[in-house]
Amino acid sequence: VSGCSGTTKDSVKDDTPAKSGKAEANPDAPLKKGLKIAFLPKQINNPYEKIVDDAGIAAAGEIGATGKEVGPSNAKASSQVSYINTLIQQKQDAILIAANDPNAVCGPLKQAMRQDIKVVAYDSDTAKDCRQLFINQASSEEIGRSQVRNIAKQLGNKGEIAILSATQNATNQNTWIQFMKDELTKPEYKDMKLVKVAYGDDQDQKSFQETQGLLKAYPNLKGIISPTTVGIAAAARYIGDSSYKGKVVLNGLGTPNQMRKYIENGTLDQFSLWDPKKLGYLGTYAAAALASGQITGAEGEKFKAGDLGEYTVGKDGEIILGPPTVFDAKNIGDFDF
Amino acid sequence: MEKPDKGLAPVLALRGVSKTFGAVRALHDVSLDLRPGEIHALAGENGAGKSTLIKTLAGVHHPDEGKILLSGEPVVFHGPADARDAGIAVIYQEPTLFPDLSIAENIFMGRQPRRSARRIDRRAVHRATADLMSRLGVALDPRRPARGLSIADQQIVEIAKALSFDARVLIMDEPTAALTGSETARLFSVVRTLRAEGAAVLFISHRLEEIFGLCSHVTTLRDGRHVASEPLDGLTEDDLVRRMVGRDLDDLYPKSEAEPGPTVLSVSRLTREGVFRDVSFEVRRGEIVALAGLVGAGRSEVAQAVFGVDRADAGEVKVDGRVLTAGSPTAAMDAGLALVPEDRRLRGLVMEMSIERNIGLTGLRDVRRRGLVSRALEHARAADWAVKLQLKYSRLADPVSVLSGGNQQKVVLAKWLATDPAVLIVDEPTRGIDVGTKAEVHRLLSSLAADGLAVLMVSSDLPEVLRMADRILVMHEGRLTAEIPRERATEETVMAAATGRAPDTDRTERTAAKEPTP
Amino acid sequence: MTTTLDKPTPEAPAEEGRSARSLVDAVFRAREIAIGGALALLILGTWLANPGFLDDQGVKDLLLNSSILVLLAVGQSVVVMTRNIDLSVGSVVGLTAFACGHFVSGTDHSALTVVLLGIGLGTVCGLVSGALVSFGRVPALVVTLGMLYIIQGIDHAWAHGEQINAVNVPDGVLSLGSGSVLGIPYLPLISAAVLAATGYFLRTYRSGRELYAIGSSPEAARLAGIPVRRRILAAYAFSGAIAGFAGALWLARFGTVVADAANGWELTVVSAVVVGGVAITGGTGSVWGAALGALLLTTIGSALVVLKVDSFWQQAITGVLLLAAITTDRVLQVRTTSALRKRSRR
Amino acid sequence: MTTMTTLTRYLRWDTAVGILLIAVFLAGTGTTEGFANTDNLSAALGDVSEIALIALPMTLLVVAGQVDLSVASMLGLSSALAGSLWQAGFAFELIVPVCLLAGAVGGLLNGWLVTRVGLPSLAVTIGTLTLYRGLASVILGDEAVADFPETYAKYAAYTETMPGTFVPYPVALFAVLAVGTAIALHCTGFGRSLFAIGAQEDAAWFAGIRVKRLKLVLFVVSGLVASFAGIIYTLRYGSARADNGLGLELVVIASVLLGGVDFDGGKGTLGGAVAGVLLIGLLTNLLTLNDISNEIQVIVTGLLLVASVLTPRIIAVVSERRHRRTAAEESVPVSAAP
Ligand SMILES: Nc1ncnc2c1ncn2[C@@H]1O[C@H](COP(=O)(O)OP(=O)(O)OP(=O)(O)O)[C@@H](O)[C@H]1O
Ligand SMILES: Nc1ncnc2c1ncn2[C@@H]1O[C@H](COP(=O)(O)OP(=O)(O)OP(=O)(O)O)[C@@H](O)[C@H]1O
Ligand SMILES: [Mg+2]
Ligand SMILES: [Mg+2]
Repeated sequence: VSGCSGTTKDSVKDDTPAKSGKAEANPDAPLKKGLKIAFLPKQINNPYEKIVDDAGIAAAGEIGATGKEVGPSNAKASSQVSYINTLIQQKQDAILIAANDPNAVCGPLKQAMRQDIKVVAYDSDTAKDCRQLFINQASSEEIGRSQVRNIAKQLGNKGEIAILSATQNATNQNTWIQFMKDELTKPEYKDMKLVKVAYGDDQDQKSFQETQGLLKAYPNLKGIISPTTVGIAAAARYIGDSSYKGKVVLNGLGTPNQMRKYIENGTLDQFSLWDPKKLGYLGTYAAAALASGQITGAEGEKFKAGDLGEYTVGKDGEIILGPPTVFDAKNIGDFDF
Repeated sequence: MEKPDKGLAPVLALRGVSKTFGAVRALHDVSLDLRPGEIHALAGENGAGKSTLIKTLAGVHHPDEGKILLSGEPVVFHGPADARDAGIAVIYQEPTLFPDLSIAENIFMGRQPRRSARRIDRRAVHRATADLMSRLGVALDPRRPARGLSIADQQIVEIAKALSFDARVLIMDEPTAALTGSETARLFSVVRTLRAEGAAVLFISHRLEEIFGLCSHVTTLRDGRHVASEPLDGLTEDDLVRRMVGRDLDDLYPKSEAEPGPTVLSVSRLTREGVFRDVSFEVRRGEIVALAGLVGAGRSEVAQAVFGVDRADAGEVKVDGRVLTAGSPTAAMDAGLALVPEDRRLRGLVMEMSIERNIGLTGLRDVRRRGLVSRALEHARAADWAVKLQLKYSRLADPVSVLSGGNQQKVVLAKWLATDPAVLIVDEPTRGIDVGTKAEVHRLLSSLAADGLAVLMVSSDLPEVLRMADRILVMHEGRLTAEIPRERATEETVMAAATGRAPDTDRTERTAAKEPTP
Repeated sequence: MTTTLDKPTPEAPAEEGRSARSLVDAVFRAREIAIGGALALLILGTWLANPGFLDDQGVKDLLLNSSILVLLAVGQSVVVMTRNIDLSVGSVVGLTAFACGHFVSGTDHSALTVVLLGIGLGTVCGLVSGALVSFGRVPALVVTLGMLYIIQGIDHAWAHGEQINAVNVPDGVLSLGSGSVLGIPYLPLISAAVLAATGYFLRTYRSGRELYAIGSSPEAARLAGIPVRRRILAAYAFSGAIAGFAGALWLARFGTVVADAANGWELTVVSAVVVGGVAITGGTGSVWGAALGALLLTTIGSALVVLKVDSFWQQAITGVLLLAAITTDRVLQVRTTSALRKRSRR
Repeated sequence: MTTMTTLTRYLRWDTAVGILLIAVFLAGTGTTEGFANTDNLSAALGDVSEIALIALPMTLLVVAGQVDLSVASMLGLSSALAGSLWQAGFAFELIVPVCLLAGAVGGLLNGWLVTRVGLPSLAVTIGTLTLYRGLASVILGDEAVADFPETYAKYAAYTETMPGTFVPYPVALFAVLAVGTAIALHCTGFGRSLFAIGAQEDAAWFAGIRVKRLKLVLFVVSGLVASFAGIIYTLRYGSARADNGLGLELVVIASVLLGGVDFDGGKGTLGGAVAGVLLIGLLTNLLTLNDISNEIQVIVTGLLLVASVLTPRIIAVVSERRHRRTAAEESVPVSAAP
């Protein structure tokens, strides 16, 4: 299981994926011209989301479609709903959404699909029957387990660790954390202990203070995993300026530009991330392929995503961008985003 | 009475001043001269425009037409600060204190003595305040916050504030309305000293005897127009009243004899810690009972506890033999009690609400039609009482805040009389009310009593108490010290009881005779 | 002469006066003492449970965490004293933090320039709110709620996903946020200095006292010739300037800034002020109390983390403590005033 | 009386908001495709349905000089409660009364602190705002519960309409409640009492109005309605979470104030408040349809709020000036009682 599991009462029933007006996929159909594609990020002020969406909008330009980004200025579960409604009224061809809540956006997304608007989730999934595709930045399982593997290697499979996450309800975060916990049950990690999951709400200052709190409350803490770009940057800043520098290992997901300074000054040795630009790029191509009838979202269908080459739709309409890159002092100079 | 020096030029003067509020002309072409060393009275009915005139002099209002002359030169006051800087000190009709600040700060706000680096000299502030207080002969702690001061004490602070200016012109809008004898006497002696020092004083009062006792000149206003400016010498009270009212007045205290009926209100052993203790009395139908005493004796507090707006710590109140739920004005109203409170602006009226709604507020259940409030009924109820009390207003839908003080008081009376009460408690019913209206109110009270209403009247106005009451209860420091029947009531007996000098006979006699078993 | 009830002039009751005075002082001080006591208790308890709470780093963190809130509470309490409110502070911090970051990004401007820029921008925001409230004579809550939205909108529209990275912020600016003298970081020192200056000013200068007077009774203040509108305008300008200052410090401390710095802080700041005993209806309270309130709020947060209280419980407990603080304060106040009334009865 | 005074009497801000609402509607219909169809309008109304519901008791509170900032937290608490009970397998028919009870108890706590302890409502409800939101996250933690029964969810959704009409259920319910509240506020003794309390509490108390009891009732009703809105919110979004409705309190208050209700109490109309809510809802929808970003929408809301208090002031000042000029010519003496 991947995607949004574990967050709803009984993991979403797989009965009727509401893929309305179901036509046969025609892999050879050309990409339609003049498609209207809209990106609906978790919140418009999030720098990471902005990189993704801008890349997606640029990709739309390449294939003769028009792309735009609309969205709320806060990452609340419900605030995306009114945007979906207006996108329906505007008769967009495809909606790409990074869901703040897997279920809250379901009703209107289903309505969109009924009106033959294609729905593609990216970054953070919706319930499975509310979208046709989910572009996953990397396999959730892979992200979760690799986070533990990486930090365990740094710690020699020993010691207390904590997780600094984003909001308590972020789908992707919770999925990853689920896999991290699962990974930790393996016998080789028997000397490692997850003592706490803290939430920095993807706010810089809150994350900063949560880091402080963790270090204070757990004097034996050896490592922190922060699988969110805001969290890891804040944690690095606190640790870098405090007496914990060099004593506590930090790892997680961050952007090279944000973390460059801390790699250079030795606050942390490595972190990982996929290329957010590629995520947006792939999203646009996937949406266009759907809207042009090349694919329908069924498992096993294939489509070409421009420079990125060919992708295959996996189980539950999931498409995986690729494995995350691990950044460290040696390679960070090669990246600029 | 001393004559003012005729040769002296007016220090402050108004020339042809007009002022309108909305559709109301409060002042129309009014002129006035204030000369140094002169105490000038301003007379007029409620709403005649006296306070408006004062506020114009004080820079609170800007005249629509006409001008203000200071030592003969035209000036424009942009605000109260300008007038203050020109040496004009004002005591407004309603006390304007800062409840959270100490008395000393209240007096010297914005003018505190300073020491190095423009810092306030706290010590000097307190010393100066203490001086002022002893000059006025009162013992108020300068550091005490103004919150919780009785109206009289507030007025005293106001007076101290005005005195502290050492002003060329002192303007006082009904400063004595809330004061009793000794404070008034003190105030007058201070004012006379100021006059002797060459200050000009403008004085407003509805008590004619005060005007005649203190002032040398009088200017009369009627409906915003200037009626006369003249020396008081040779003028009789009747002359003045005629100028104010435009006609002759009958008896000021029209007390009709009424045969007291059965007891309606009986209060036994009512106590509120720290305020009053062990107060017991009865009021019968058709009777006017006055509750007299010095300022701060606790009379208002007793009235409020009887009505239930304050909760008494012990004791009970019975109306028609039934015990009232403590602390519930609603229950008191249901039982036929009504209370006209002392502080009309804070407690008597909702100032922003219209006249008709204020009057309707006590009868929300009576102005209903099919469960909903009927505007027609509400209007009729208000109009009815407005006529009965000769209220001066332009529309019943106007907020009460635009009415003059006296007319506001009438609205409070109307609001309670409209509930058709069995017992009416009035706290200072004629405070700030002009002579004409005062007579009206008295006539009203006595005719209501004649119709079988029981009236409990708290009053600091001794003539009123003596002439209107069938029986006088006197309080001293939170206790009932005497009960004096009408026949035996004189200034001396009441005064003696109020100051605690009473031979205790009255009290013991009364207690033995009437006090219900606890 | 009118008939008078002659009452013997009370001879100056010096004894009574003095006791009433000390009581008055007690009323005013009680609130600060109560909050200070609660704070001390909280710190002591947490320290006993986890000695690490008060080690070097711990004390430093406590001071750093609270200094910006303390600063904002000082600014806010000056406005609240005048019976007004400034809900826009949070968004002013957000705007100035971003603007300052944007301005210094990739340059080598000094810390002083940034601070001045922040204060300048904040003052402008405060002046707009203040002008609307004082000269427009419109309700403060509505206007500043409107300003909250307007400033936030401008901020977000301007930033639109742009992030200021610590890497691009000059070291001079960052060292303002992380540097220290004698082991005490600059930030709490700055807050303490602003607090002390404001507190002293409010107590010993005419214009300071006039702010209290305005809050106590605006109508009386007008009649007393106090330039009410100018004072209110100044209070808002001060609050805005402080918020702008806080924005600059925010940048200095966190380095990384997106548009939503201090987003939603307006109610936190108001709660700090209220917990600190500044009456929402104006006229009373002190900046010292407000600062203690802010300190208490942040310490509660830090203490709960250190005490390993489940993060889900933290907010609920903060809520309970908040209610407990204002309730105790109120009960205390009622008790003392009634004692005051009984004693000073003349 | 001059025409000017009559004019200012009728051109009050709440009427102006009503007119503005109609203007926005007409402008939207004329210029924007996809605005004036039932789907879109239902969705636009749906977006403000909880705000509108909560705005009703909030108007009463503000008129009475009080405020309840804890409503959004209560909404979240009710949602979290509904979620955890549903997860635990309770029947939905049982969950609803439990949530409502929680709302009433929460309101009672607010009211108790305000009326018995004598704390200002702003301070109290900032405290309970934190407390109730905290309790919500204690109850539901980081979970999000979904899959509520379709039988009930459809009543909250804006896609289902009442049989034979195009009116969605929540709109109908809101209309009924709004009319009821309007009558209570403007045509009953209860409403009159609220105005009196808001304008001058002491005077109301001295007039025999049960000030404390009325305030207590208002807070309870406010809590009740907020928890009811929590249920609707949960069903409408199909997701029960502890952070549902975060920050909604300021939007509710902004809407009410936009409708011309005076925050100092004693003034305002329910029609104005409802118009304020609808105006924000429609305007947001219209701006979003025209791809105007959220940031600009926020600025527009702020400007409207400022205008809502500034415009009446300006009108008053101008008419006062005008009046003074005319009064100089025609003299109106003080009239005596008719
Ligand atoms: N601010 C105002 N707005 C509207 N009308 C006002 C205002 N102030 C006074 N008035 C009106 O002006 C007239 C004069 O009022 P003013 O207060 O000057 O009377 P007054 O002589 O002081 O009466 P009183 O003896 O009762 O105090 C009254 O009709 C009053 O209603
Ligand atoms: N609102 C209040 N808060 C606190 N103390 C008060 C308040 N009102 C009156 N007091 C005090 O209670 C005592 C009794 O006052 P009360 O008003 O009952 O006296 P009174 O005999 O009616 O005199 P007055 O002529 O002032 O009405 C006084 O000491 C007064 O200072
Ligand atoms: Mg007057
Ligand atoms: Mg009295």
